Amino acid sequence: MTMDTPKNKVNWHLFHYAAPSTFYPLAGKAIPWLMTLAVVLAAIGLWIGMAVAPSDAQQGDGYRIIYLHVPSSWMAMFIYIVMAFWSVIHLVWKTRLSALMAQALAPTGAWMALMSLVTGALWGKPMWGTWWVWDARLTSMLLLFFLYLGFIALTRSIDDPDRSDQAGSLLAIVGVFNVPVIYFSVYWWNTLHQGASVSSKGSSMAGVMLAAMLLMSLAAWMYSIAMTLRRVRVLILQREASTRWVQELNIL
Amino acid sequence: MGVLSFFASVLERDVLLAWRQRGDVLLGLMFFMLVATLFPLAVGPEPNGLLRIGPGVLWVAALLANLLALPRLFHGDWIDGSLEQLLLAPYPPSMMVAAKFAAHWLVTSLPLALAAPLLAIQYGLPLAQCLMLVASLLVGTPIITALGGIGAALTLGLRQGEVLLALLVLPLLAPVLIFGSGAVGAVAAGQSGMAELSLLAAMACTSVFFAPWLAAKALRLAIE
Amino acid sequence: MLQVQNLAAARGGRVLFSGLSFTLLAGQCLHVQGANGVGKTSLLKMLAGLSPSPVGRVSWQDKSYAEWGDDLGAQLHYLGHRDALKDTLSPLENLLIGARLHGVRLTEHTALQVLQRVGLACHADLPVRQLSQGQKRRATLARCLALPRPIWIMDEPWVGLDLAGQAELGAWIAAHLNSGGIAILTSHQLLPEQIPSVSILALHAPNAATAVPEAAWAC
Amino acid sequence: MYWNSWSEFIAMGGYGVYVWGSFIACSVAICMEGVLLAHARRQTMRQIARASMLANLARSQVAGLQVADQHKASQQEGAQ
Repeated sequence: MTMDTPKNKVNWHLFHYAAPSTFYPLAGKAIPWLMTLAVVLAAIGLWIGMAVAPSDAQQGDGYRIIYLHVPSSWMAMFIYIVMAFWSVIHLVWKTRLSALMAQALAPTGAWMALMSLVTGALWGKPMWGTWWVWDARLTSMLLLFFLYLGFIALTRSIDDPDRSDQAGSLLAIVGVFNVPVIYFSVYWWNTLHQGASVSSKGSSMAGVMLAAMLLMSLAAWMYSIAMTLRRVRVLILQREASTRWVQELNIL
Repeated sequence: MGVLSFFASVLERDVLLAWRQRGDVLLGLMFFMLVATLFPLAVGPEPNGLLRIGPGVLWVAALLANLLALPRLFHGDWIDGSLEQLLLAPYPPSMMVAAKFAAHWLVTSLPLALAAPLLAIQYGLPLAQCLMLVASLLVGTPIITALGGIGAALTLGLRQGEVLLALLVLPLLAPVLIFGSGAVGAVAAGQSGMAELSLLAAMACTSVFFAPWLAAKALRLAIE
Repeated sequence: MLQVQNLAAARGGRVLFSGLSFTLLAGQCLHVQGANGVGKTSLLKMLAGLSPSPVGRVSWQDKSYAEWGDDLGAQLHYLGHRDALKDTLSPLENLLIGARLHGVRLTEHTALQVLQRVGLACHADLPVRQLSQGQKRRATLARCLALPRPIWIMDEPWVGLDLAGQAELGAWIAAHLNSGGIAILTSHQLLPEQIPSVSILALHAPNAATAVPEAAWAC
Repeated sequence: MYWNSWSEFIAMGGYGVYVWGSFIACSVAICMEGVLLAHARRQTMRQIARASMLANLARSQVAGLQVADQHKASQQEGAQ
């Protein structure tokens, strides 16, 4: 009976792609650029939106919260889709780094959803008189916020890294198919009970406002990428704490 | 022995196990009734108030009662190791999971749906709304079992798995609640309510079709 | 003939064992030894097809586990630390249902015969929760005897058995091996002598002090 | 420049409280995210430092044993 005792050398030939040790410094270099780009875009966007753009015909100057509310809402929804994208890659190719990307995206998405909710409430107060408005967009953003919290809670409560990656990916995929259903049902529910609420986007946006909003959205995008890369680096360090390249990294 | 008879034997096994612990079914029903009777105490007994909130309250109570029973879906088998034997059976694991979902639906959700009219009388719902309530519960609860089953498989064996299961699954079940209570509300408003019911049925078909496969994948993680 | 090539396992990012290769021919028994937490159970679960083995290849009768897919379940018995018995059911019901799940329709007569062989005939209708630990272990072993399967994978099967039970289990395993089956066992004591052609596989923990060389993983 | 004075800019057509309130809220959220992430990074670094320190300790302890064995062996030879 042929048998050789297991050796300690790990040659996992299946996984010999770009390892985290190469991704880690790459991400490190990209973060400062992304952060400065985000700040610059935000500065220009805010300058145009706040100082140059005229006030809105119906809502006066209260509408300027749109420059914060809409970018954060877009980012909250977009990040969830990117999370599902990385989750699919993780489940199909078993690449651990893609699962870490999904887990790094979730907190930023949750913060974006929270910002969208807060700015939405602050915007609703002058327009509709109450802090919380059961408007279709705000309600579905609230549910999306819970989806993010559920994802974070699930991945953080499982100790075994492999299981938490795969469980998180499964949940993200189930979630992403349900997000449109949630949006549709909340919109349907909203029109049923309150009649078509006047949607502020109906008023055609002046070119200047649109430019400011797009700049702010780009800034939010750069910011989210930078934060995600910073967080994925921390996750890589946690996962690879026992490997030599991390310990040498730390000693440097 | 074909896959369908494997489905039947797993279904029969689970129903037999549930029958041996008949008390659990009553517990679920009592929880449902208790939640439904708490609301009038809070909101006040005047009939037209209760009539208006009736469908919504009964649907929320049924949803919570179902949610309460979901962790037991796999926990019993996981604790004594028979879940591994089930996964080792020479048949697709999604068929086993589908059978467990069906058994769980029969044992928990069906009694709730049938007991709902009793509580509907408490809220003074007319007959038409009672029937639509039962219909929407019968069509809606498979979605709760399917999506909740995925959540139960994902959170199997975790600390505070039940609370986590609720956090994961409730946002996904918002549409079920909206269309379920919407159907009864539509009947109250004189419309036929079939629009909401058919949307609910569509969601039920898709989730019941995809959930067993996803839950089987999630179970395999919990077994390692 | 069960063949394992270059199998590796990691638990929580820590490598348990790697580069493990061996071949088991009909009638051979493998005794897996090693301290706690060295990966014995993970190895057994991989051999049972319960947990995936991304690195390395395990094949039975020259067909890899991936090709076997779900039918692998019909080729083996897996006995874990916990007896897979439902407390509210009797040993007889557990045996009948366990067999039906594997696609075998046992008659009550044959089931009672197996229970008699295992020494649980008089407790056949008692709910399992009222049995002792040793009797529960016998009820689980009854399923292995009732359904003939070529591979037996048992995780510390002697735990909880009295002396008579241990001798009987040794005899059953010996009979299984003599009839051309394969057994993979873990146990902290030496196997009883009557088990033929035992080979030892000693798993030892990777040296904790050395940092794990960079585990390459896909980007 | 749409505004002709700073005070008008601050008042923001009467909606100043809400507009600047949402700015403050967003900046607080962004700072919180940054602070939490930096804290997590520092904690991970400290964890890794401890892990490598403990690993070295284990290695030296093993090495220490070998040295002690050799020492004992050489003593016995000397004693014979």
